[in-house]
Amino acid sequence: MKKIVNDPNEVVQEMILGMVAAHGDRLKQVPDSTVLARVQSPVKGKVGLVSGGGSGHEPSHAGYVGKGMLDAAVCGSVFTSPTPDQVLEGIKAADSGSGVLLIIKNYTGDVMNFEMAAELAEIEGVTVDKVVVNDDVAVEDSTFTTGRRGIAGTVFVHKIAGAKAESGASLSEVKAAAEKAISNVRSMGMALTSCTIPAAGKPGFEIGENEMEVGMGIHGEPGIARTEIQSADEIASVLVEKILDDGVHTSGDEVAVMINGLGSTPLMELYILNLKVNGLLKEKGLSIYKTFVGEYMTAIDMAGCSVSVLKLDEELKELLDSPSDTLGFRI
Amino acid sequence: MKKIVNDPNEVVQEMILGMVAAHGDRLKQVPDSTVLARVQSPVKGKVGLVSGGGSGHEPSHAGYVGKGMLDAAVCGSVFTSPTPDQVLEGIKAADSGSGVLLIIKNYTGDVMNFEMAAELAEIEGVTVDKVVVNDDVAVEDSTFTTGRRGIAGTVFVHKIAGAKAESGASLSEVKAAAEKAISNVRSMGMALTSCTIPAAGKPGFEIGENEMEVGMGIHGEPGIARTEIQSADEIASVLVEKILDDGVHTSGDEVAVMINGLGSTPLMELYILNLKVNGLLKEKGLSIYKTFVGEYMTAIDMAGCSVSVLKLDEELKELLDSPSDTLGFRI
Amino acid sequence: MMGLTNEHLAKWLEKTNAKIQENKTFLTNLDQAIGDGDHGINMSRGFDEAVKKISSTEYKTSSDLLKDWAMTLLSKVGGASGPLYGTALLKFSMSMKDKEEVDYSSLTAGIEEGLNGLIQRGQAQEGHKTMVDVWSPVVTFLKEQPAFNPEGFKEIAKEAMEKTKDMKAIKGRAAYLKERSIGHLDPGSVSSYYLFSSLAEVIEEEGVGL
Amino acid sequence: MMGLTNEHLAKWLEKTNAKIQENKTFLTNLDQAIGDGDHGINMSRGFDEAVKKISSTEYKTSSDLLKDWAMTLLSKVGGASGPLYGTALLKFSMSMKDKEEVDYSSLTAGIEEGLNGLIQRGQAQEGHKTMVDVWSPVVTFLKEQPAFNPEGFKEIAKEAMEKTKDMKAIKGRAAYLKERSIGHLDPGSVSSYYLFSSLAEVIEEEGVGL
Ligand SMILES: Nc1ncnc2c1ncn2[C@@H]1O[C@H](COP(=O)(O)OP(=O)(O)O)[C@@H](O)[C@H]1O
Ligand SMILES: Nc1ncnc2c1ncn2[C@@H]1O[C@H](COP(=O)(O)OP(=O)(O)O)[C@@H](O)[C@H]1O
Ligand SMILES: [Mg+2]
Ligand SMILES: [Mg+2]
Ligand SMILES: [Mg+2]
Ligand SMILES: [Mg+2]
Repeated sequence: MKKIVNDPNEVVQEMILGMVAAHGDRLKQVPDSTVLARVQSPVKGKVGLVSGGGSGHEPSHAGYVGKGMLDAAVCGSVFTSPTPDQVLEGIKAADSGSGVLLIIKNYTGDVMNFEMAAELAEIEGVTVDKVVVNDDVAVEDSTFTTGRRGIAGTVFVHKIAGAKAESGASLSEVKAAAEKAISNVRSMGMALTSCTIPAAGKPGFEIGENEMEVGMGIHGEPGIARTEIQSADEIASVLVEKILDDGVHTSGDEVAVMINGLGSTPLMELYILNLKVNGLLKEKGLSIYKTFVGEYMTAIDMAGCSVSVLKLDEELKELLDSPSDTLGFRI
Repeated sequence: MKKIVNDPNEVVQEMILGMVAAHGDRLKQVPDSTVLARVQSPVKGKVGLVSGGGSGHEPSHAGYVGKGMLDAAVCGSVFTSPTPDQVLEGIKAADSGSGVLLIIKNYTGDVMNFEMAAELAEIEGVTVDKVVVNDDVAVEDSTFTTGRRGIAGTVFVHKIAGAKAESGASLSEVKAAAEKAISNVRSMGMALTSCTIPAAGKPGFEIGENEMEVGMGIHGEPGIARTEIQSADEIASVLVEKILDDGVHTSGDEVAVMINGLGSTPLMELYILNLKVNGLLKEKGLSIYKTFVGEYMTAIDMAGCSVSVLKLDEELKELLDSPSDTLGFRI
Repeated sequence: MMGLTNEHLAKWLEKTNAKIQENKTFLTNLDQAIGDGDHGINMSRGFDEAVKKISSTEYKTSSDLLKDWAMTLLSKVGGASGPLYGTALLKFSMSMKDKEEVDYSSLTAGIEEGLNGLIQRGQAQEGHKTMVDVWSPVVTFLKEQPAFNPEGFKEIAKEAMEKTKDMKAIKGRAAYLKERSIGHLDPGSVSSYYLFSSLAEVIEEEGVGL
Repeated sequence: MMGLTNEHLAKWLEKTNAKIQENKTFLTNLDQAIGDGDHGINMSRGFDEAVKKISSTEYKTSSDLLKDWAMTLLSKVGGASGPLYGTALLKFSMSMKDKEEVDYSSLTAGIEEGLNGLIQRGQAQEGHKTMVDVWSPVVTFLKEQPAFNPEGFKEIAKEAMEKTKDMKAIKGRAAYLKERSIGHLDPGSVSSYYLFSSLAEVIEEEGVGL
């Protein structure tokens, strides 16, 4: 395993301490927890925003803690949802009395742990509501199964909900903005390599030297198909087509685009991909309001990418444009 | 080769187009060139700042084009210094009549090509001066050889010189600030894996499953030693010790720190490294003014990192803190 | 002596933990095949902590012991399996609230309550290739038998666990694999098998009258 | 016919380019061993462009042809080798400015001027494991001989190129390797060998009187 680590079982704790050591002016660790919160939190009069999940997706989620986005991020073990007691710590750190919104990525573990935390928080008198992000069109949206996964589109939800909360909106208004972002964003990813959980010490799955996985999830869950490696242009076409097929974005819409790297894919490749994505979206009659290219929601050290497309209206444009001052996302 | 590319010989052109497609509000391509310049450039009354080099180090250098940093970045082929005619295009795009400073990383090819461009520009009536960044302590600083290489510390030079230029300083003042940053910054890197130039199609060198290279350069040039993989704490010690051994930083100094990822190393690992780097620097009596953690100067898809330490005085602190609005570095 | 004492319950936990530690890599490999590769890591972390907690605490009632077991898993395992095992054991603990002794009928009722908690929390049904596919036949068997039958109990749990191999996952992370999930054991079912086989072994070895 | 015509110079360029294209991967591999692995890519890109340029242009003088060759390399090769080959050929071109014909003495003078440009630009001396280690003995040989001796010329260039294998690099990227650079050919010396061996072959094959 080629990693810069000490004890593989302590990576999350050491990462948290390393983040506070680097960014103590922005972030604080809630004592004895795996929660990173805004230094100023709880912010008086503001709805609190809490997200999190398994670690290994950095800068998600602690990189989005700060003005205009989250109040607290709960860091689970690598690829493992944090436990209810930790999420509860996050909720308490974020709550200034105006209620707390949980932004959950749609995975069985995350949903269960965050819901249990919400129940515990309600017992302690905190008003908590939640939204579940499920932007990954690589997975069928069926009520019979667990439904679509939450991937990089989650970052747009943090941004939109964060801006709304910062404006002084109520919990239900913030939730409504987050729900709008969720229903307007669709994403899909692909991977060229596997990724290695430090404590596992070896790659999570095998993939051939000439293969790629279309529809890969951010924990290495497979998606649609294992194919031969395709060109950047072909990859762009596959992802964009599947995203637009979902029917959320139609000709004439304004959209924001995110080209997200999964960990080992150089910015150069993401920009090459963007060139084609940009062209395809324009061909479909969409007008691109803003494009974000970089690592926003990673899968440890996986090579690959995802594309997210968020349909905008006047409210969402305003919220997307309002200032955010976090490590991972600055407007 | 596991890459998201089309024609491996066209990666730089496609990257440039993809960047402009994403960030047309910030960046423009100088027609028929591989130069990315500020949309507003040349900025009237301001000294122009031009940097660049081989591509493959993204976000260096185009990611640092913008208010408070560079005016133009000249993109060479991957790992290949751009040619004099391209650098000349960059100089012309940056020149508003107040002169242009070239920030060159110390590699034979870069120095020769940038110097030839400066000669051509002088013929065309542009006042050009240059600084050469040589922060890499893994290489001996001897006048007999090519001397130390320029690596991630270059980003600090961009920031300092950029802030100075933005303040309306003269060419010689901007040069002096850049020189001060150069003489105050030292860096060293290490790598766990090789990297693959797209047009070469295979990794640049071999490295064993349990080996790492201490003192690795950003083009895969070796440095000090090939050793067994060490822990994050040990790596931090080796890098910090060698950096401080150079004698630039002494107890009581205030410093800025950059923990830089070479391409495939997750943020999590960089933060784990930072935890120890932070502790070691404090032990040595240094006071850490600011820490930057992320990918600033990469080596395509190499796994590894570098540490840079910049000694600060009042002027440098002020310049470091003044606003910069670029894709890769925002204050 | 009749029924499971707190000492027996602690032995049950320790034996389960021993199996989990021994098979940590195996469980992780199973989860790498059809999940995200952390099940062994999660279970090993949580059960280690539970052993530490329970072995260092005096308990008046079995309900209290089970509650601490549950709460430790809940706060240390994480992922999907943490809240599931936590909820199941918490329900078991609650069903023991006013019981003096863990006799056969209260053990049966407790595990059935656990199963109900599992289903309520995870919304999986039998056949969905989750740990429910082990818990459910185990409860049916307990209810059919007049007294605890260690051999039969272990056999049932093992068979149930093995059957998950041929199932297509509907719930949990393996569901993303659809057809490709067939041919692999469900990791949570294997860890549940360790839980139940340990119970049978403790009852046998300790000569618990049930 | 006496001296190198523009047609011969173009053939020289084409032959060199053919060798570079054929050995592109070899050159890149050499540079992967002790540099950054782009020398074959750089040279192939630049010489291809030079052939395109020169074959599509009519030149009055050899100086003009050499200048375009130089300028194309300068603007297409990049890295260290771009300005070096560019400068060398530019100096060659300049030394031909008022010459009617490329006879033996002007060829010798031109290549010597090229070497001087190389040294001025790159600051390398003989023995530093750079292309200077091929150019320098080639110039010495030309100056010693009364007339062009294709076999001896090729031999000298080849030997010089091979000698770089045992050198420790002092200049260029390989210098970072220090002792570890020993045992590998210098990529730029190999491409310089292609340049000079092509010259000898053109002179031989075309029966150029020199
Ligand atoms: N909805 C569910 N109901 C019951 N069991 C489930 C459900 N989802 C997952 N599981 C069980 O959890 C196991 C996976 O646990 P683990 O790997 O620790 O969590 P995660 O899937 O979050 O990584 C699966 O093998 C399965 O037995
Ligand atoms: N200072 C120098 N003087 C002469 N030749 C040099 C010098 N530095 C490098 N070279 C030559 O250039 C070659 C490398 O060229 P290339 O790989 O294209 O450029 P780069 O080193 O910038 O990647 C070396 O093999 C060597 O022959
Ligand atoms: Mg998990
Ligand atoms: Mg190069
Ligand atoms: Mg799992
Ligand atoms: Mg090279």
